[in-house]
Amino acid sequence: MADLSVKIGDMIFKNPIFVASGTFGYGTENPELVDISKLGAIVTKSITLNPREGNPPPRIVETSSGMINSIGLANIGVEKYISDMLPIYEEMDTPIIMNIAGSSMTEYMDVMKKVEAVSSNIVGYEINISCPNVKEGGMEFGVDCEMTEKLTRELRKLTDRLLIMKLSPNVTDIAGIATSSENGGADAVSAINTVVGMSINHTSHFSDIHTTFGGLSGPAIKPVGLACVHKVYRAVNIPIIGIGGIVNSADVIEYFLAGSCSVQVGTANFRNPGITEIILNDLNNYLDEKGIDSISSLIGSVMTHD
Amino acid sequence: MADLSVKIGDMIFKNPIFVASGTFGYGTENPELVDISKLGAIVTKSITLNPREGNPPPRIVETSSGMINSIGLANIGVEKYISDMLPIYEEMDTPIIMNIAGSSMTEYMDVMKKVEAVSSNIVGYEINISCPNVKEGGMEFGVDCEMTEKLTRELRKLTDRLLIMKLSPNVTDIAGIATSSENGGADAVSAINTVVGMSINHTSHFSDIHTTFGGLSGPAIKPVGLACVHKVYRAVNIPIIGIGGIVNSADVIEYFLAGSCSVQVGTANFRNPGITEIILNDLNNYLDEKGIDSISSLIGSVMTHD
Amino acid sequence: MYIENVTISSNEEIAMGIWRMSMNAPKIAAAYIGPGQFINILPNDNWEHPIRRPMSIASVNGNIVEIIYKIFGDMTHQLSRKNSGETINILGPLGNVFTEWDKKEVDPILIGGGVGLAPILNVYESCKNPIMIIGAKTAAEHFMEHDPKNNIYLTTDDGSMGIAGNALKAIDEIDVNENSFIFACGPEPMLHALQKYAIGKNIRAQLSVESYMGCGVGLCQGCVIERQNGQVQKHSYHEKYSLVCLDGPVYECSEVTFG
Amino acid sequence: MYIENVTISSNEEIAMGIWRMSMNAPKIAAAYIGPGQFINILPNDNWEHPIRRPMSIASVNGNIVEIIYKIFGDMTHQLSRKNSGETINILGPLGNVFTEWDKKEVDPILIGGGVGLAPILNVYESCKNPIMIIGAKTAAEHFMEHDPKNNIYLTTDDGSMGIAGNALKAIDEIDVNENSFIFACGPEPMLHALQKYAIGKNIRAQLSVESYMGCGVGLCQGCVIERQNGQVQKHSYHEKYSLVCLDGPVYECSEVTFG
Ligand SMILES: Cc1cc2nc3c(=O)[nH]c(=O)nc-3n(C[C@H](O)[C@H](O)[C@H](O)COP(=O)(O)OP(=O)(O)OC[C@H]3O[C@@H](n4cnc5c(N)ncnc54)[C@H](O)[C@@H]3O)c2cc1C
Ligand SMILES: Cc1cc2nc3c(=O)[nH]c(=O)nc-3n(C[C@H](O)[C@H](O)[C@H](O)COP(=O)(O)OP(=O)(O)OC[C@H]3O[C@@H](n4cnc5c(N)ncnc54)[C@H](O)[C@@H]3O)c2cc1C
Ligand SMILES: Cc1cc2nc3c(=O)[nH]c(=O)nc-3n(C[C@H](O)[C@H](O)[C@H](O)COP(=O)(O)O)c2cc1C
Ligand SMILES: Cc1cc2nc3c(=O)[nH]c(=O)nc-3n(C[C@H](O)[C@H](O)[C@H](O)COP(=O)(O)O)c2cc1C
Ligand code: FES
Ligand code: FES
Repeated sequence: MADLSVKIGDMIFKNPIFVASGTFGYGTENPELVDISKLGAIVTKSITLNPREGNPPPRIVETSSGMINSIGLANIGVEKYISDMLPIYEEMDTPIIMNIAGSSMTEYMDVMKKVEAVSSNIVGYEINISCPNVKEGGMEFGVDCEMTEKLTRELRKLTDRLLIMKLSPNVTDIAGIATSSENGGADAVSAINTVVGMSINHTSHFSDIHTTFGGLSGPAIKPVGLACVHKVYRAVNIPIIGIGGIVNSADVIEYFLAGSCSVQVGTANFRNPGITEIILNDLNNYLDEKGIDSISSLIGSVMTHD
Repeated sequence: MADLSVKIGDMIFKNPIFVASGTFGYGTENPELVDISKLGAIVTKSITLNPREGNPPPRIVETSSGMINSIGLANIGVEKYISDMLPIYEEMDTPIIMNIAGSSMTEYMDVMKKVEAVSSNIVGYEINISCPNVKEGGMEFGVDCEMTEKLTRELRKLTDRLLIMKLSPNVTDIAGIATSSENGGADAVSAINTVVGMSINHTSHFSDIHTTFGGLSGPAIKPVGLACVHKVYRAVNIPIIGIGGIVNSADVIEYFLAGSCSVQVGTANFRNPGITEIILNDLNNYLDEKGIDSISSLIGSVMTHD
Repeated sequence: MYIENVTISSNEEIAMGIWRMSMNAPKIAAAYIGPGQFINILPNDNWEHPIRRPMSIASVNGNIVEIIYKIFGDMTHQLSRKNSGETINILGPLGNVFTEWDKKEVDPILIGGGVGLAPILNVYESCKNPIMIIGAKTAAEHFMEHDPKNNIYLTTDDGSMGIAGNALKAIDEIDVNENSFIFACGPEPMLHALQKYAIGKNIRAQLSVESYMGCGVGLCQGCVIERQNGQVQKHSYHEKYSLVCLDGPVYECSEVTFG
Repeated sequence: MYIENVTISSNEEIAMGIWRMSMNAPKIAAAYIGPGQFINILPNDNWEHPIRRPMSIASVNGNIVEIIYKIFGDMTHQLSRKNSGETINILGPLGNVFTEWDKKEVDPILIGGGVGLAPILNVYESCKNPIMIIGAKTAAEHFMEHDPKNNIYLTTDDGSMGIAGNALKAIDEIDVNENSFIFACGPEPMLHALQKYAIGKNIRAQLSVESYMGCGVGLCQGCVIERQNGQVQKHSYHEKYSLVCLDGPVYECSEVTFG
């Protein structure tokens, strides 16, 4: 059996199949359909300083090979995350990466400080600077190189755990933002968050999403995710966690070839909460059939024609 | 029967169904499968100052509900366009909009000057500042407000025909670029060009596209196109031509509701070169059933929840 | 909760545009706890439609799970083209159930509007002496008989069968007492009207609501409905909104807010 | 050129993973001009796969158009699940044809590799005294008999049937003279080898090439192949590249560049 382990910063994950923030709750739901101990890691739903009720419905709608969501960072807030979730994580042997969102530098820092102040086994932070659905989604950071670098630098000072900046595809130059993250001291970047999208009901003439604009995810955006990862791969030396439209093992291979060192599965969990286990099995078979010893050997090895 | 005519600048088009640049050649191909006299307009393939052979194959690949292309602006060059195409257009009663691409301000201007110097019945220009596939594709204009405004202003001086700037979705702020186009004197903007994408063959490990990155089009990007159109609609007062993933009459309605005053059909022509005629018929039926007198009454009338 | 590839045992049009499908789903049938629950269906394995479609369970008999569905868009159309013997993938059982309809002191009034009839028929099957009202647009969409003597009232919007008008019209023809308890499923305007009616008459009601579901299992947070007075449910991340797929689809009348 | 919704008259597996489908396509059959032409197929009307799939015409008899296809990915898989009586949408006939194979002074050597056999069988049917070589990976992929006496040579990569090796191996067993004229269709490496062979032996050859097609009708400019010496064809926008869908798929041996 091929070696599926991957390294990010100083952490070694047993396999590269993570579940994406906002698509697997706090990792405490739905244990019946998926053996979460098999996951490489769980990235938990974005946590903000205060609890958030989220956006009014309708919050989601299907599109061609994709879906739009505008959940609006509904979450329990950091206090409750600390009191209710961290103890559960102590009992789990699946690595937890905590995703943080904020509307100001201080908010991100305050959340992280609170978590750093208590003892827990979470392995790192993914910083959401790319949520397109709320004013407080950090997009003002995610589109600006200077602010990204500054935020990364400040957060770097607060933790020795993994620091991963989650990038938005809704920018002119994602490689620039990635470079700023690297310069600020991030251990890794993850790409991509959702693509800004809109959907309208042609019969009722209503927007299908309460907030009018939402985030597009699913197979439709896989080409966008791959392009972003490969652009970032050409620009930085830190590991990249590939996200966007991954539904099977072939998609995982493609993300590795483009430059990812691990991946996150998002929308596909909604169709089948156990899909990551299927992907993992198929990935093992693929590597064995091809005689590939270690999945890490694939990172960035796409063969280009030029 | 509902009134399908739409107005852009001083021009009235008999209907809002145009074919998109690069997806219908020079409007002189394939007359067997489509009655081009029924089209609202034909936007011809991007023309550059010199002929271009285009990119090496592979140039296209299918993705989930979409496709990536990197044709590389293969075209006959403006001289041949003037000598071979313009005379044919004189015989056609379908309005022709000439799409121009360039790598410098002078190149755009030189192409337009040459066409303006001869007599022809083309009704306007669509300026491609958004081709992601070649260095010379004008993307440096399409991502920069100042350069967009300057280019628009210079081209405005050269022609009284319709001047339409074609916008890229691959920017942080498409509304800003649209505003610059308006300020520069454009009669309209069209949105969107393709979304940067990548595809990899997981078996061969080769990039599916010779130039590694290409442009994603088709139903997958419809939510992106709608979002861009609606953002632009909120920012400018000039008409917007909606493009991206349109395959049926419902899509046309959605683009109108989002703020378009006409649309272009691209990728769908490849599946069925006669698809625009089907769309047009269905559109007529839709409007009649709904008792809508004029399609223009729908422009921008999406009902939002906020 | 299980994901099963199930074999279709029958699939037939029972009224205009309304279909009934039976599938052999032993695990889901065994885990099923009562009327109100639903399954989440994937008619095929292509990804043009990434999201499953929720359908109420209309009955469970042995291993056989039955749904009643209306052809609405692409996925329900695809469902209707499936033949018996073919397989589809379903996830379930999901959601909570109608309660108290089997209590002695309850006089149940079952009300189903449109395809909301599926869970209502499910209650009806096990219910003693219920009154049932089924609403549709027109006669062709009904597959039962208007039979007031046996307490089955059908309504049609166009008056082509049974009582002309909606379910509210029918309820006026019924004796309502303090033991009356409405169990309803149907379009939002109907539920909204019934909510007002029940509160006005001071009788109890349980309403099964619909919402756009991304997963059906509590992962996406897409399916929310606004609560009326901020009750906290154990599965919710928040107080203002409830997750229809976990906390619902059945709510006590005054628990939720419409429109 | 027509778009037709055609009824499938038969669809069967004729060798391992190789299928033959016949459809009733009167307009396309009437417009068909000869072997080498292809149709562009849409097995269903969902948009997960926006692009049609090109398939060579294997024969035309009356209104019946036949293709031979190999299950490769999703669309060919879907094609194989179609039953006779069902309809699919096709566009055609497209492309140019093999020429001169019917000339008296020509001794045709027909070579088909893999699914490239479809247009080759098409030529074979109308051809007088041809030599035919059909290559496959293994015996199970063949549906004909290795019959050198009747000038039918089958090859298999694994040696499980006929001549062990590829089509080039078989050609060595054949007498080639100055009238020999190769007509070939198959994978690029085979065509590339045949190109070198024909140039080396100074005999003529026509090669039917494949390329990824976005439209099949000259609109997308996706299907290009590099020319060998910049011949200009009337349908091309440019001199360096030729459009396989319009200028091809059949090219004179030295017209195009491989790899
Ligand atoms: C708990 C619950 C139980 C239901 N039970 C039944 C039933 O017993 N019989 C029945 O006919 N219908 C039922 N529905 C509605 C059914 O899910 C939709 O009719 C179906 O999804 C339509 O799919 P489509 O592809 O045919 O239509 P589409 O064209 O995709 O959608 C048309 C409309 O269907 C609804 N819809 C689409 N996708 C979803 C989704 N993922 N979740 C919720 N709604 C969606 C939306 O209102 C949408 O505007 C139920 C819905 C819910 C939430
Ligand atoms: C002129 C021509 C004639 C052909 N004739 C035959 C034939 O007679 N029998 C036969 O079995 N096959 C034929 N092919 C190949 C056939 O088109 C592909 O096998 C088919 O498209 C695969 O589709 P899929 O969805 O099953 O596979 P996918 O998984 O979509 O694709 C697998 C591979 O098929 C090829 N392919 C996919 N889409 C296209 C496309 N739009 N255009 C060209 N190639 C594509 C690519 O190489 C791709 O990597 C022909 C191709 C061309 C260009
Ligand atoms: C319903 C939903 C909720 C999401 N919530 C979050 C979130 O809270 N924080 C975050 O960083 N990303 C969030 N995302 C983005 C995903 O983590 C992921 O980046 C994106 O969906 C692309 O991956 P996919 O195509 O596999 O879904 C959410 C996505 C969806 C679909
Ligand atoms: C094969 C192909 C070639 C294209 N060539 C051009 C071009 O030359 N100039 C241009 O402005 N846009 C070009 N486009 C972009 C289209 O005009 C259109 O903006 C885009 O495809 C989105 O629309 P669609 O989803 O309907 O295809 C091309 C698109 C495709 C698919
Ligand atoms: S449907 Fe996803 S949480 Fe309810
Ligand atoms: S396939 Fe589109 S031009 Fe040839």
